[in-house]
Amino acid sequence: MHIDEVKSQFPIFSKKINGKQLVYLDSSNSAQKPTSVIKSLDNFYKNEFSNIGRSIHSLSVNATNKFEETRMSVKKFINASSKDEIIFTKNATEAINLVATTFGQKHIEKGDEILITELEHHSNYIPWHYLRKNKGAVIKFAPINDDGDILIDKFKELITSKTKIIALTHLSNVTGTIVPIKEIIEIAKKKNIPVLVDGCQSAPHLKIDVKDLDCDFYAISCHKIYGPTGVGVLYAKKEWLESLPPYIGGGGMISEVKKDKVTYAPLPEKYEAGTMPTAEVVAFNESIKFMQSIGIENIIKHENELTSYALEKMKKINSVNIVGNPKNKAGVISFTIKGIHPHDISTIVDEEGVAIRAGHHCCQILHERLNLPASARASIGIYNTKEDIDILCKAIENCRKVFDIK
Amino acid sequence: MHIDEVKSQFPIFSKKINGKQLVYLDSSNSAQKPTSVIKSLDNFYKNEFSNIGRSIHSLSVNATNKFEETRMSVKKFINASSKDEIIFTKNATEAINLVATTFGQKHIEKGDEILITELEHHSNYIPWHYLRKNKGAVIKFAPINDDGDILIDKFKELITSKTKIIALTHLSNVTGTIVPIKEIIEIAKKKNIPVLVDGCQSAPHLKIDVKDLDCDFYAISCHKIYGPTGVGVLYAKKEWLESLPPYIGGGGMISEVKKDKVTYAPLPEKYEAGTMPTAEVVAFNESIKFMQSIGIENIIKHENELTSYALEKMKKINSVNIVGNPKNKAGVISFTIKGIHPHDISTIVDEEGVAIRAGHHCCQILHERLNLPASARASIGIYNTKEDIDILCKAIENCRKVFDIK
Amino acid sequence: MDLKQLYQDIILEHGKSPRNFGKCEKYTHEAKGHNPLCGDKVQIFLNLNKEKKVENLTFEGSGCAISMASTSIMTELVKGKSLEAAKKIVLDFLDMIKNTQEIKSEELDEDQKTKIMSLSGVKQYPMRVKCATLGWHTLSSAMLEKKEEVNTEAFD
Amino acid sequence: MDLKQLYQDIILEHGKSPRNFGKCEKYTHEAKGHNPLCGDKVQIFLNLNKEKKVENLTFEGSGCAISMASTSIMTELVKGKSLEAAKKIVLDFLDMIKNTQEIKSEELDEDQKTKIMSLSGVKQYPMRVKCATLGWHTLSSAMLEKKEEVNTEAFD
Ligand SMILES: Cc1ncc(COP(=O)(O)O)c(C=O)c1O
Ligand SMILES: Cc1ncc(COP(=O)(O)O)c(C=O)c1O
Repeated sequence: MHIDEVKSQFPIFSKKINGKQLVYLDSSNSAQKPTSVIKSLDNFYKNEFSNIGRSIHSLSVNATNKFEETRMSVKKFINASSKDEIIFTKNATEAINLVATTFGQKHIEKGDEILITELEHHSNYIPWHYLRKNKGAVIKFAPINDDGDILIDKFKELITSKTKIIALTHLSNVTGTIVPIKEIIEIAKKKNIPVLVDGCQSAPHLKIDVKDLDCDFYAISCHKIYGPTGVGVLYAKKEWLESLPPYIGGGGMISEVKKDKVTYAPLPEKYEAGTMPTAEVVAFNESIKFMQSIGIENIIKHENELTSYALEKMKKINSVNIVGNPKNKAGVISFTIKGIHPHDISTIVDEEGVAIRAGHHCCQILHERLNLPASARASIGIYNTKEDIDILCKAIENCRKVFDIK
Repeated sequence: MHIDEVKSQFPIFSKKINGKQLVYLDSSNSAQKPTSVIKSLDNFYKNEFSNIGRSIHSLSVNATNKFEETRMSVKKFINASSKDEIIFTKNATEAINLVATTFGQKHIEKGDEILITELEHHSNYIPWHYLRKNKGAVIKFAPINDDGDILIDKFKELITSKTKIIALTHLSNVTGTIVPIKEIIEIAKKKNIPVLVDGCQSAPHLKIDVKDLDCDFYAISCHKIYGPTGVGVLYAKKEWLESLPPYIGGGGMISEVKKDKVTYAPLPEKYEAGTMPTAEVVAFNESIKFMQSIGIENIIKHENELTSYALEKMKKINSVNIVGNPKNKAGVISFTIKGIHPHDISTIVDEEGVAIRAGHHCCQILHERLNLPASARASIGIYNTKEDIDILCKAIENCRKVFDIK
Repeated sequence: MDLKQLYQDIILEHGKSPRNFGKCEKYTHEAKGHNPLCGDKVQIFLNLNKEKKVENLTFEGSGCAISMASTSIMTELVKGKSLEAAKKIVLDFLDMIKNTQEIKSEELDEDQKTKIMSLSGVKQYPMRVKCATLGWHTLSSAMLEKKEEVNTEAFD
Repeated sequence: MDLKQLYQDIILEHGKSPRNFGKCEKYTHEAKGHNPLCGDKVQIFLNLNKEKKVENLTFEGSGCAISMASTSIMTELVKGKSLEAAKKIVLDFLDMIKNTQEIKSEELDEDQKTKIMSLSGVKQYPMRVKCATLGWHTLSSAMLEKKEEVNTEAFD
């Protein structure tokens, strides 16, 4: 697929917002869906719907096969060793909670340390906070510099003999920092500390190879990869999934159930309790195929070009300040305008059909670190074009006009 | 809507299974979806998609409003007191786990008793089993008789001063027993014991009024109410949701996040972490509207008629044995055929386009109680007709032919 | 929708130079408010004298033009009023923002009504209503001597 | 698809009257198998003599016609064989069910091959493959002296 044809795959872009063409720059929040994904849902519900696994009639057999095909596609997409390492959750947040809860149950004692960073999304902090609250663990925050880069030396210093797990993002959803995750995992592995990577922002925009990274856990949010809402993925090394206790309990994750004893199903079922988001998982396969049809290299190239173009243009606008200046930056561009609050920016650019996000983007710690009460964020998806950036920049100019800022 | 027009609302019934018209009798597992629900998903993803709550651009405002409209509809559907009592989960299993985990954290100590019944689905047992395993709670099973009815006197006897919570199903997914839940809640209330009702099977088939029932918690599975997969509902009285600790932690459920302290959002957000199944919740509103367009009285009448018809016809077939004979029975008909294993039944009737379920239906305790290794189950939905039952009965006859059973 | 309606000159002006900003020296009541969705924060300082009159009313905080201007205008209108009148003005304002076309308050003169109506543009921007009401809810909380922080997520 | 292919007379007959059913008096190896999806259960009792020959092989359990017949036929074919040969037969059977059209085992004569091929109808019924292989996986587990219960969900 040629990159110019990509936008036409997304039906929403034929829609008008406030009478204007939609310029969607909120993909870090959630991405739009291509026709193939929407069609898959439609087809599944219209022609093939059934619950999976539990029944053995034809509809169920077919649905189960399609569901498992997605698991195989995810396995390949991130280069896992086995389909048993792919657990479907409701979102990335549940995936991280799954790890924090079960790992915490087995391996965290009072005084044990959990190392995270100042870049983390609340979804990669609150689950660990629970272990602090309930088990007396200690959370350490690896510091960043003003550019939004993690200070690797400080990071190393924070690792102690009590560090039980390291959890950090692969790509910041505020500064766009691409974290040198492989380097950090190597440091951790030398000390035998497991690493959870929050891959929410990286999975749609970078090449992911969990075997090469050698991470223990990797959390993914399908709705950010052009997939349906209601699905997330937890990748975890098999030895972890085998040795950790189960998480949500109920139908489908058990083996033998007696009044006094319960045994659990093998992987991956052990971690998939209750009815799964069946149709959504089936449709997510189309998201992966869509990504592959473009090719991750082409995606990266296109998005890098756009990011450079946007940064250059935005920096030229008076009173615009870009949040962070990391060594490696992806298409997540947070910014402020002196004298205009991000909410007001969002409302004003929305009037021009431009969808951006304003607030703390679920990163209060990071905003506090950077002395910002809030920021505006334009985040890039595969469907964005230079024209989109031009419209954004014009809309930003309009903010200055409305607020009469020179 | 006239009941005869209902089937035509479900596109799947124009499909052929093994060359035969589809006779779907697996609705207790998951129900088929009407056109309005499928169209809502399609429209939302094509024209309106955005994440909710977090952004303030037009798409997000619209999506948030639609999402909250569903919450209002659910509130009315079950007659809750406030929209804040409606929490969206990924399925009913998560809803029950949410209660067991948070209630357990705050109120369960070693030796405390949890009272459930022999009818329970694994999803209403394993979450409590965790409290037994991790906190030393005791689980008591209220016994049933051979008909599948709970023995109320024995139930009363099992309540002690240590009973901290009662959890039971409103409608058995094996015997079809309609549990006299109001009577049981009255007993519990006299002793001030909170009650969780597993409403997975009742919500699609009975009139639900949580205020009238005065239950503390009510768990619902949207995909069984002709809604999309990936959504469940927890109803809980506001005082519980306010006083219990949070469950899954992450974006959207917090108020203020500091390095050393976290405060949580008010209801209902406190229990809705991470990106929600946005499109699915929006589409679920159409399921409720669909139910209301027929009217719950008409649904009950139609399904009762069909159940009686089926029971009468099936009982006449030699060697067929109906599982349970409860005082009040809904359209869940489990059965066995002497000399033919339920799996073999399922495979053979599937050849005739008839989709039923075979196995323990996530109720191993109940099957053990009834001395059955497994059973076959035909479960009725609003779209089923007498013709469906006739085809089922013919297919059962065919099982006997294949196995040469007189 | 019309941006000019939302960002009237008086809003921009109050947003830029909020009145009664800062902690006042003496106060009898105080409350904090927070909009977790966007991070807007406000703190209200209220000084009621013995006759239950609002002798002073100031605020601190950070937020968008709408929340800053709305709170600033509020302090101007409420200062000098009796506690009773202040409570009525808050209710009338919230009613105007949510339900009605006009401000019906008997406690305000025509000039003050015009001022308060400059905030009515927010009605066309549902996601911004919470910005406009944050300060008012917080004042209400201060007057009622509530302990909890106001959280806009708790309001419809 | 063809039900007659799946439920051949020999299957129905073995399903109804399984051979070598029940716990044998003496056994050296034992294993349990379980298909949690449907509740099929099987327990294998294997008696290996000093020459590593399968002197006896029996089973207990409950399940569908396919799982009962498959296990019954298995016991007939494996009894009397050397441990080595038994292992090969199991692998050949699993290979036939999953991949190939024929049974290639050198350990079986033509009659035995015909018997084992009566189970090949299951290939058209993917959800039933686990029924057909449960007993075989369990025997394999017994021969390898594995401690864990066989769980069909662990196999593709
Ligand atoms: C009685 C009962 N409880 C709980 C569940 C679990 O519901 P879900 O699969 O939506 O989590 C089901 C359905 O599988 C059920 O029938
Ligand atoms: C970096 C990061 N982590 C975690 C999350 C949470 O993902 P989800 O909303 O799918 O649970 C997000 C997105 O909101 C994110 O950007």
